[in-house]
Amino acid sequence: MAAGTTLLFYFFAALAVLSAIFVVTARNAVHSAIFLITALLATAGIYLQLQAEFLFAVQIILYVGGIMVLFIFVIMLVNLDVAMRQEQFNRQWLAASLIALALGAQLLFAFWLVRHQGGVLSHAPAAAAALQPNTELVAQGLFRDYVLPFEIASILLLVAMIGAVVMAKRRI
Amino acid sequence: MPDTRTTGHSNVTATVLGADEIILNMGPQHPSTHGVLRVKLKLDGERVIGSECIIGYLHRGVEKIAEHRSYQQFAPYVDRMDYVAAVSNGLGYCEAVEKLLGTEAPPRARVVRTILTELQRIASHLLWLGTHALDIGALTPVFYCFREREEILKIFEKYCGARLTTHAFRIGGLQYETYDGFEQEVKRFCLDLEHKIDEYETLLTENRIWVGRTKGVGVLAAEDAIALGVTGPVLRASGMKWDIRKAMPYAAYDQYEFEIPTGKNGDTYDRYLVRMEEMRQSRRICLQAVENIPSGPIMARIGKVLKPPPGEVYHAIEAPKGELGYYIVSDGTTQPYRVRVRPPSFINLQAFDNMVRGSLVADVVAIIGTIDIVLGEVDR
Amino acid sequence: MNFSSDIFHAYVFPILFAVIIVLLLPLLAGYIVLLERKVMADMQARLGPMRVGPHGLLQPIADAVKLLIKEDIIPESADKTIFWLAPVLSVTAAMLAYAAIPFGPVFQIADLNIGLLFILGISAMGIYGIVLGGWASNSHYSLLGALRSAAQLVSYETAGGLALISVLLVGGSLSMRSLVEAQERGGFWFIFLVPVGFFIYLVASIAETNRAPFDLPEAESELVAGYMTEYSGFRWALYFLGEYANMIVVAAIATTLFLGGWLRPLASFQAHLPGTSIELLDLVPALLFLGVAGYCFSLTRKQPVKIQEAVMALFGFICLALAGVLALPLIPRFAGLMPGIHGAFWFLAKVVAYLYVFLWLRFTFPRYRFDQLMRLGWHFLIPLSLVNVLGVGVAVVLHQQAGWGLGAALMVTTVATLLVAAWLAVADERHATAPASMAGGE
Amino acid sequence: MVPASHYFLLSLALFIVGVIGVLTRRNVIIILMSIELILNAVNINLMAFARLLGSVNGQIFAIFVITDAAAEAAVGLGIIIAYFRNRETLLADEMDLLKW
Repeated sequence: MAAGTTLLFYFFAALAVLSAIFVVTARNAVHSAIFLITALLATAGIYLQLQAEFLFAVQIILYVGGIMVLFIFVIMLVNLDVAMRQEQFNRQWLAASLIALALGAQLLFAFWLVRHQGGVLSHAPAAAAALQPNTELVAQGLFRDYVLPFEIASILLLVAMIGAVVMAKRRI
Repeated sequence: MPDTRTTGHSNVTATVLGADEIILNMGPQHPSTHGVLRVKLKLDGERVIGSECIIGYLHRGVEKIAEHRSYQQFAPYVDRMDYVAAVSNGLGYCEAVEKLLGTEAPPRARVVRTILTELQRIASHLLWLGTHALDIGALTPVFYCFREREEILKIFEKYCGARLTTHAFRIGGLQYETYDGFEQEVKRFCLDLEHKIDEYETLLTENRIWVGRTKGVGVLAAEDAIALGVTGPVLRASGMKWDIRKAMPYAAYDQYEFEIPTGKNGDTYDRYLVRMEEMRQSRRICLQAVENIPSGPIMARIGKVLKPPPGEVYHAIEAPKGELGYYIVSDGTTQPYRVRVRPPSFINLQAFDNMVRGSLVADVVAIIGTIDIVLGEVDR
Repeated sequence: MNFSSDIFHAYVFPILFAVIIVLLLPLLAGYIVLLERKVMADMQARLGPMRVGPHGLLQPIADAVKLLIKEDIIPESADKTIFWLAPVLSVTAAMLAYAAIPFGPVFQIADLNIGLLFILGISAMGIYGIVLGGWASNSHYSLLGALRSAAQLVSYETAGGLALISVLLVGGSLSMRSLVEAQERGGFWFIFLVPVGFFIYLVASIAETNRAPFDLPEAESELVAGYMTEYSGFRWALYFLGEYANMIVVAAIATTLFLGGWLRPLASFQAHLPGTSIELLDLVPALLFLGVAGYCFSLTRKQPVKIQEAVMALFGFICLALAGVLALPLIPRFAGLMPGIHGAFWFLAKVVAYLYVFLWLRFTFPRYRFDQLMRLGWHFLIPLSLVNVLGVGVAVVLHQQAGWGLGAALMVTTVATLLVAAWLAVADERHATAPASMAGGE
Repeated sequence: MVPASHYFLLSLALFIVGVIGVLTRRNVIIILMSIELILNAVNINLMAFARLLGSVNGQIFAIFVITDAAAEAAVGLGIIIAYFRNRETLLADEMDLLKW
């Protein structure tokens, strides 16, 4: 069983990275969105493998079923045919790769530091049961320990909702 | 940015004018334009800001054909105009020619004509109701309506052998005597119809969705209706009490009691109610008429070759869709010099733009349905 | 995940069951279409399909064969990959949802502890099949249909989801199985405890599956066939299959959450057949199929052609066999099979009853207009479902903290919710009669 | 068992791909999607640490990240629609009205 889930991780990881690369390289925005959906689904699979069932459901319902639908909607609303004929990439690829490399190196360095100094990364993983029952634990954390951030997040969403309506409305 | 996008469809093309305004083409091959009507809609988002009806796809030159046929020979042609109300077309034409000849059909013929024409009105309204409801998404009424319409068509078939383009009447009267049991069949049908109409009304009249889809949709004010020459149920739904059967009685209508239903708001819902009530009134006329069909000849003595004196005549009847008029000019020969038809659908269709402005795209279908057009009649 | 160590239970049985579902679903969908056509015909005073097989019983197979051998048309300017992908997505999303549906205490592929969320998430993905299909066809009818459909799905999923939350509050679990077990323990199906939630879900589920009176995306008289306009043959059949599979999914959710899942109706009615330990109501399934079999045999003689007679008799024998299977657990020796077989029967019976309501509404009502549909969703159903969740929450608190009976507390809050519903309806009516303003955005 | 560092590397890879997407694409919608990728990479990390430490806090934080992503997508796409309606372009480097 353990071997199975490990294999699944590498499968999902490869899928996620590959689709991520296609998101960035696809010419057509709709294709990009589809690859992003695949990447998000693969990530959801990894959540499942990490004992985060609730987050798996949230990822699929919110990200795949909500946010990405919004993206596709907008792509279809704006006129694609014109956009398709234009050059899709700017000429910053050199700068971009340098910045990406720098950021990557920085993160790798941080990673190496943590590892070297015997931080969390060298810990043995906690028992699988520690995150079960997942939904209840998340709910307790969310509504007991993190009530204030939760409320702030709701206000953020409210603000975003009003903002989006104001932005998209033709005549207010 | 006038970017024109067209699809592979022959029946829909849209031109993107700006971010908001598009021109949408409906038809001529569209399931709910009732034939080959083509409508160009100018849309602002989902709202219609202008429209143009493009007609003529079914033009057969009926009026021109008339100039090369004798009076009797032309009679079957008129059936092909409003092909769902062929009997009414025939009545109008025969009476117009009779007027030109200065004769009249005998009383028996006139009563039988009245019965058949009223049955035809019911059949036409049933067809309208079924297709209109189908356009708005109610799948079932159309089958109920066709069930009753079938009974009427059976009566027609028994009477003259044809169901749709009947050529039931002749100039001067009738060719056929009524068949045995005609009265009973009409009577039985009419008695049945009462609760059949109630059945349709149960499905639709108070249905929230139906009311929501029809109330306030395609409003036509009475003065606009008059200005546009609209007649028939569409005019009456706007509140005008105008019905040629009462105003200038023809056939045997002056002998019977019936009401002229009118609406108040001139919207699609009122037109629906008016037509439903008209079916009831037609049924009432039929019941009164079959009770007392006078005996006597069915054909006036007009001779075999018709040579009306030179002159002109206009005769109008109240067809199911409105005022159906025939303007016939005779030069004294066996063939009419000119026949001009005033088809109700054609004139009523003029009100389309007035009704459709400001409504939503989905309402266009309801509005086309509510005018009750038959393209055979619009294009002739 | 509750992985049992027993390899048979963990792998073989679920996979077997999944295969059965994938194989049977197209057939089932086909027969639901036949049922729909027959019910429609009955309501419209006509006969419906009568030619292929006796009383049209083989019609679904004929239809399937016809669709399979039709020419496969891909429009010239379509995005070929996505055009191909979209119907597959549609069916996949619909079929994946079956993984968590308990067709009985035994027949369930996986009892996920987030079962309901899983089903909701997977069904939410079905929207891509529609939107991408509409977009890839590169046709205005398709695109408009797809956008309408997406807007509709998103709006009504919110209301439907909130209606389900009210059940979760009462049931206290996300696992489909424990929700049914909660209803068994409580002695009441949740439809009696949260009726408002059930009706919200009923409306929302019709809208989510694009059925009349909310079938705008495929309003034939306006948009031809919506997002499916450019599809034909097998691809179209896939969409069709996805749609019907989705209908079964929403019916299954409603059955599980509101109608007691696999539980027998009138569980407290336990009168026995005299002299035996067989409960009278357990005879119903077997007798029902026995009756149907008898009806089939009585019709056999009336068939005009020999082959029709044979097919009719075959269907009679199938029903007879099913009656036998359903009667098997009544024999004391095989009583262990009872929960599995009868559970599945009652579950499917409830699903069919729920679907019948769908059909009934379809043939009775005209179609909503898009803005009316959006107004119904946003101005009525969503506020009402929020109030409903609030009411149920209050009732649960009253039950747990103040010691009220759950039923009594829920009755009070249901009445309150209904009052709010009436107020909402009146307010909506007033809004509707006010000068028309577009609701629902684009 | 998958070593924790592999989650980290996966997250790193997604992050870098996302950064490159943001920096090289011209289409604003795709830039937004790349940002979603970056947020997703962060979430994988949070989730992996939640598993590693046996604490649900990482998952809760991920929920906030998703909330943020939803808000960002809504407002961002709203801006894109408004902008497209006025200027009819989706290209980031043509949105230079403030560049004087």
